[in-house]
Amino acid sequence: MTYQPLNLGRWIIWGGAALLFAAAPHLFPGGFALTMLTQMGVMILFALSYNMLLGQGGMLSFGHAVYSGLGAYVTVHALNQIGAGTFYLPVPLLPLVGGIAGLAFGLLFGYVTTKRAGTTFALISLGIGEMVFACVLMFPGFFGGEAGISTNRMVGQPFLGLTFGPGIQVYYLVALWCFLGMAGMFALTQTPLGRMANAVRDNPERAEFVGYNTRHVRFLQLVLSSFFAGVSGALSCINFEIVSAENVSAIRSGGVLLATFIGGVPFFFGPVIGAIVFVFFIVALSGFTKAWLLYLGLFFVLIVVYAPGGIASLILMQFPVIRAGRWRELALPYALAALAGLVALAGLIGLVEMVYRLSDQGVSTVLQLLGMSFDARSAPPWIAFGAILAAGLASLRAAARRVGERWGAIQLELQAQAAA
Amino acid sequence: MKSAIELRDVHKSFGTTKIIFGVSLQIREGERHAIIGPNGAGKSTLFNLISGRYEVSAGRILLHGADITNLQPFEINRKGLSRSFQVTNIFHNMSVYENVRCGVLWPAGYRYSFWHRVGGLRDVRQRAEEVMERIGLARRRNTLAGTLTYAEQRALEIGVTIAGGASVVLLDEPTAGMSRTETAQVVELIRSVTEGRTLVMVEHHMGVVFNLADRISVLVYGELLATGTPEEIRANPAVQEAYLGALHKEAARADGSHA
Amino acid sequence: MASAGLDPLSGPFANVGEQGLAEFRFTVDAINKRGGVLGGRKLEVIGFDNKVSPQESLNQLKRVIDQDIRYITQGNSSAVAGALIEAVNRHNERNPGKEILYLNYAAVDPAFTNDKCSFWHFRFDANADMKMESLTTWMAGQKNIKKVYLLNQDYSFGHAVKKAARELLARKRPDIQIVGDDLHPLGKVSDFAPYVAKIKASGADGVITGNWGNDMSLLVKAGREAGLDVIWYTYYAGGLGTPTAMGEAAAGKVKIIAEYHSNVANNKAAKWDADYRKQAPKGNPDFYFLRGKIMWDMFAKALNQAKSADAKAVALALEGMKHEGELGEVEMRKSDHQLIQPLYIMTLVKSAAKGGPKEAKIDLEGSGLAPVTEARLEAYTSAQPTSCAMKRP
Amino acid sequence: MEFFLVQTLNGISYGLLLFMLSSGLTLVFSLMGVLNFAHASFYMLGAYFAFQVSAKIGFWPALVAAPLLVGAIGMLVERWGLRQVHKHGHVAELLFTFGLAYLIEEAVHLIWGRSAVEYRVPAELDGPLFRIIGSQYPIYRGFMMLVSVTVLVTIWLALTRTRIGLVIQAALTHPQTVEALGHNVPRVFMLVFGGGCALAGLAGVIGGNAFVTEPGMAAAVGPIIFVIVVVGGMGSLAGAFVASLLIGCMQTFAVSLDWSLAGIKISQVAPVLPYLLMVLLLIFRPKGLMGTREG
Repeated sequence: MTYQPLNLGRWIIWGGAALLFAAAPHLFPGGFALTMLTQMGVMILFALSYNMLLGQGGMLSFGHAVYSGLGAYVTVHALNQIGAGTFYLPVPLLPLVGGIAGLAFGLLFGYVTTKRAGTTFALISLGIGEMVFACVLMFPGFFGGEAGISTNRMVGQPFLGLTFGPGIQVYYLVALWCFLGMAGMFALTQTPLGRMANAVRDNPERAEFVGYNTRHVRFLQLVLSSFFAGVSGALSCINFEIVSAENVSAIRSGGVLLATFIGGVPFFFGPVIGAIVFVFFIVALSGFTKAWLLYLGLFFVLIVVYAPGGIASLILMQFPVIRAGRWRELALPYALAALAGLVALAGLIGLVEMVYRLSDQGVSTVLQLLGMSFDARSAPPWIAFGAILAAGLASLRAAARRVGERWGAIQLELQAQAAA
Repeated sequence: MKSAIELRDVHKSFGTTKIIFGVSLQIREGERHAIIGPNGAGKSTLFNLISGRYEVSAGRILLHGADITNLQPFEINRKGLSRSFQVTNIFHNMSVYENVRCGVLWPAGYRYSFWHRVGGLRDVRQRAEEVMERIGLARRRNTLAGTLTYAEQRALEIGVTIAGGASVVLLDEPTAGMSRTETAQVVELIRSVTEGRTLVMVEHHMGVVFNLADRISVLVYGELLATGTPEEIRANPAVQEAYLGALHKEAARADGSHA
Repeated sequence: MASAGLDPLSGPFANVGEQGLAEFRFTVDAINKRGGVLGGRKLEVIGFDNKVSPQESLNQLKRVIDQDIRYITQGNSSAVAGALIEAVNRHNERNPGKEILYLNYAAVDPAFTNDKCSFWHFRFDANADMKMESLTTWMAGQKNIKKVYLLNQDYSFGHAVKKAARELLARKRPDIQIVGDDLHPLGKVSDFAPYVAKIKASGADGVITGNWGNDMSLLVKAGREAGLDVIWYTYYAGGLGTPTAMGEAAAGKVKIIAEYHSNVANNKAAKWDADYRKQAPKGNPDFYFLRGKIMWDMFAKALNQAKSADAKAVALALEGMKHEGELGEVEMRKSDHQLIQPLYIMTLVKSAAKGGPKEAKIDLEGSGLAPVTEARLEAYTSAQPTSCAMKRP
Repeated sequence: MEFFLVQTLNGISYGLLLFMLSSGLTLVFSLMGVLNFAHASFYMLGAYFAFQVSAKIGFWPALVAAPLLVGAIGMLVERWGLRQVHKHGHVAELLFTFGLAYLIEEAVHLIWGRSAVEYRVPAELDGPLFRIIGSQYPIYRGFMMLVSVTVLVTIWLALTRTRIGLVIQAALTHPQTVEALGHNVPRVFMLVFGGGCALAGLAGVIGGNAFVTEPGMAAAVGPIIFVIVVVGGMGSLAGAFVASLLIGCMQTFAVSLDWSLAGIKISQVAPVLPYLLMVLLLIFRPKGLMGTREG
C-alpha cells in the first residue's frame, strides 16, 4: 500500500494488461488459438474470483464451480428467452445476469458454508458442490439433465453491429468483461471489507476483538466472489453456447483450485498466470499427450511443496535482485539450473510416456519423440531415460544448491545495505 | 457512581475443573484498575470471560449497566470494550499502519463497506496516524508487523487495542517480557492513551501496578481476595499474608535477573 | 481423407474411447486395402480427446475445423452428442461451403433423430426407444414374465428407458405388473443392497434397467449376494468392465439388447471378429461395435457414390442408403437419419470353456461370461415413427 | 418385518465400513490437524493391493498384507511429502493430499487399467449367512461387520491401554502439551498417518470385493466420509461413529421408502441425504454432533 496520488507502476500494469488483451488474437492467430484465448479470459475471471476466497479470505473451497455453473444456467435460460422474444437484454450485458444469479446462490449457500472456517469450510463446500451436482441431474426440467441446455448467442438485434457469431467478437466481449472484472476485484481488495478479509484470513480471533464478525466477513466476501464467478459462468455460456452438468462439477471446482494455486495465491495477479497455464495444460497439452493429467498433478504437487506462493512468487522474488542490478550474478546459476531441469524433465517425460505406451490399450508400444522412436517393451530406452532423469535430478540438486547460496548471499547484502 | 464493568457472581469451569468461583466486582468509570494474583489464579480467564472469548458458566457481566454476558467478542467490542492479549496477537502479515487501521475501521462506521476505497478515507487515516504517533511507531508505519522487535509489537498490540477509541480498555500483561527501560516507556504510553477511559489490566509487575492503578483487585485461586486502593491493598493483612509478601520477593528476584 | 474421432482418450473413460478408435482403425485399414475411397484416396481416423465433456468436445471441434477435417465421429455420452449436433448445425450455417458431417455410433438419446434431428447428423446405433420397442416386443411373448421392476439412473437416458418401458409394456403386455419404479443418482451409489432388498420385497421376477458401468455391475452383484432371483433386462451389461465386475454371478440372469455379439448364428462377421481379436489391444480384446464397421463401410460407399468429399454431397448419398450388413440388410432412414437394423436379445451364460452351452464359444473380456442369442428381432420391429422435421440445405 | 431387519443389517454393515474409513481420517485430523484429502485414495489402493495379493496367494494373506502395504505407503507419504509442506501450514498440507489424490488415481489407471478388476469375494465367504422367510443375508456382509467391529475394538484398546495410545489420546485434546512433554511427535505423526492409511486400506480390502474395485471408487466414497467427519464433529471419534451409522442407515432406509415430495421420491435422493443432513446440522448445530473444536 502506497499513498502517492498517482501510482505510475500501477498504471503501467493495468495499461499493459489492457494492451495484451487487445493484441492477443493478433499475436496468436488461428481459430483454435482464439478458442484458447477466449477460455483463458473466462478462466482468469473465474480464478480471480476463486482467489477472493482462498487468497484474500483464507477460505479453501472445493465447490466454487457451483456459483459459476449456476450463473451459467441462469444465463443460458435468459439467452433462450431473448431468443424466444420473451425477454430483452443486449447480449453483451448478459454476464450481469450470470453475476446476479451467482450472487443469489452465494447468498443462499454461503449462509451455510461460511458458518465455519478452515478445514471444515473446505469440507462443507465440497458437500454443497456434490449436492448441487446431484440436483442438476435430478431436475432435468431446469438443468436439461446431463445433456445440459444449448443456446444460440446470435439472437436479438445486433448490438452496435455486433452479432457475436464470429469467435473474435466473443473473444473481445470476454476480454472486456475479464478486464472489468479484474478491475472490480482489484478495487474490492482496497475497500474496508477487502482489507478485513485479509485480517480474518491472517488472524480471525484478533479480527473479532476489533469489532468484526468473522462469519459476516467471510459471508460477504464469498457472496461478492460468487458474483464474479457467475459472470465468468455467463461468459463461458456465451462462448460455448451450451451449459451442462460439468459446469457445476467437482472437476471444475478442483480445476479452479489447481489453476489459482499454481498461479500464486498470495498475489492479486497470481491467478491470471495460473489460469493461462491451466488452460494451456487442459486444452493444448492434452492434444499432444494422454499423460497431461499426470503432468498437471505432478506440477501442482511440485508447486505445493517447493513454491507455495505459486509461479507469481517465483517471478516477484526476482524483482528486488533486478532492481539492485545483481541479476547478472544469478544468470549463470539460473541457466545451469534450467538446463539441469530440462534434462530431468526430458528423462521424466520419456519414462512417463513409455509407461503410458505400455499400459494404454489400442496404441502401439512405440514412443515417437523428437523424431526418434523407442519401444517401451525393450529395456534400453528405460535404462536410457532413467539415467537421463537421474543425471538431471542430481545436477539439478547441485545447481539448485548453487542458486540457493548465491541467492542467500545477495539477499544478505541487500538487507545489510537497506539497514545501512 | 456508575460502573463501567460489573461482575455479578461469575463462575467458570472447564469440564469438571473450576477456575473462577463466584467473582463479584465493580469497576468504576474512568478508573485504572489492576487485577493481580499469583500464576494460575484465573486473571486471564477473567479477561477472557469479560471480553467474550470464553462462555461464562454462571453469573452475569455488565458493561455500562448493560448485560453483555456470553455475547460474542465482536458484539462486546462494538459496545465499547477493547482488549489486548498476553501473547502478542496482531496481524503479522500486515504493516503497522494496516494493523492500526483494522482497529479503526469498525468504530469509524465503515463496517463491512465494499464501496469505500480504504485509501481515500481521510478520517480513518488521520486517526490511524494519530495512534501510530502516540505509540511511537509512526516511523515504522510501512514495516510488516511480523518483523517488528518484541517491544514494538507490544506497543502495536496496545495501539490496535486503543485505536477504535473504546471507552473500556482491557490490557493483559502489557509489560510481560520487557526490560526495565521498555517497561517505563510502556507505563507512560498506557497512562497517556487511557486518559479519560476506563482501564483494566492484569499485571505481574508490582511497580507498574502500584504506579498506574487507582484501585487493585487481588485474585487468588479463582476467588477475589480484596479490592481497594493501592494503599489499602498494601495494608491488607490477608493480602500480605497470602500473596504480596511472597510476590515482592519474587518480583525482586525477577528484576534482579533482568539487570 | 482424414476424419476425427472425438472420444475420451484420457481420464476414467479413456478405455471406452480407445476401444472405439482401435476398431475404427481396423475397419478403415481394411477399406484402404480394398482400394480406399474416391479412386484411391486413403481414409484416416485421427483421435481427439474430448474427455467426455461437452465443452471440451467443442474445443476439440474447433481444432478439427482448424485442421480442415470435415468428418467427425463420436459416440460416448448423449450430452456430448447433443452439444456437437448443435455446434455442427451452427458451424454449417455460419460457414457455408465448409460443412461438417457428424457420424454418431453410440449416443442413443431418441431426440437426436426426432425433435433435435439434423441433416448433418447420422446415427448408426438403435436409439433407446427403439431398443425398448424390440425388447418389449420380445417380452410380450414371454408368458412367464409377471412382475417387473424398473430401476434406472436418474438422468436423461435413465428417464427415457423408464418412460419407454412403462408405455410399451402397458401397450403390449398390460397384464405385466410394474411392481416398483425407482431412480437412483447416477454413479453415486456404492451399496445397492437396500435396492435389492426392496426389489426382493416387491416380488418382481424381472428388472428392466438402463444402468451402465458400475451402477450395472454393483446392482447385479448385490442381487446375487442377497439371493435375488430375477432376470435383468439391460442395455449395457456387455462391455467396459461390467462382465468382469459382475462375474459368474450374472450367468443366466442377464439379458442384453444390442445389434451384435460374437456368438451370433450365421455370423458373416465371424472371420472379421476373429481377425480383429488377433491384433486387439490386450485391455480390450472384444470386437464390440459391428455398427462401427457398418458405419465406415456405408461412409466409404457414400463418398464413392457422391464422387466428392463435400459433406453435403456425402450426406445426400448417405440418406436413404441401403446396405447389406453382416447380419442382414440395414437402411439409413432418410426421414430422420436413423439406421434401421436387426437387433438381438442375448443372455449371458457361462462360456463353453467353463461348462456352458457349446454355442457360448467366445466370452466377454475373458470373464467366463459369454453371450448367446435369445432372439433375433428383424429390423422392422424396432422401427418407430419419427417426429423429425428435417431441414435440408 | 424381515425386510426391516435385512435393511437394518445392510445399513449397519455399510455404516461400519464408513466408520472404518472415517475413523482413520479423524485420527489423523485430530492428531496432526491435517485433513487427508487422499484418504479415499488409500481405500482404493487397499482394494487394488488386495486384488493383486489375493490373485497370487489368496484372500486371507491379502487381508493382512494389503493394509500393511497401504500403511507403509502412507508412512512414506508422511515422511517424504507431508513433512516437507508442514512448514507452509495446514492448507498446504491439505492441498498436497489433494494433488496426491490426483496422482494416485492416475497411477491406478496406469497400473491396473481404467475399468473394474476382477476382485471377488473368496469362495468360503460366498453364500447366505442365514435366511428369514425368503430373505437371505450374505455371509460376506456378516464378515464385514465382524472385521469392522474387531478392528474398532482393537483401536479402542490400543488407544486406551497402550502408551502410544495414551499419547495419541492426549494429543487429541491437548496437542501442544504433548509436544511440550517431549514426545517424539514427528514419529507419532508418521505412525498415526500410516495407521490411518492402513485402516483405509483394510476398508478397501473388505469393501473392494463387496462392491467393485475400479479407479472411480475413491471419488465415489470420498465426499461421503468428509461429510461424516463434519456431521460427527471435526476430530471426534465418537461423533464419526454415530454419524457413520446414522448415514449408513439413513441411506438404506431412504431407499426403502416410497414417499415422494413434489414428484421426487425419497429413494431418488437417498445418496444426497447425507449432504442435506450436513446442511441442516450446520444451520442448527454448527459444531457437529459431538464436535468440540472449531475447524
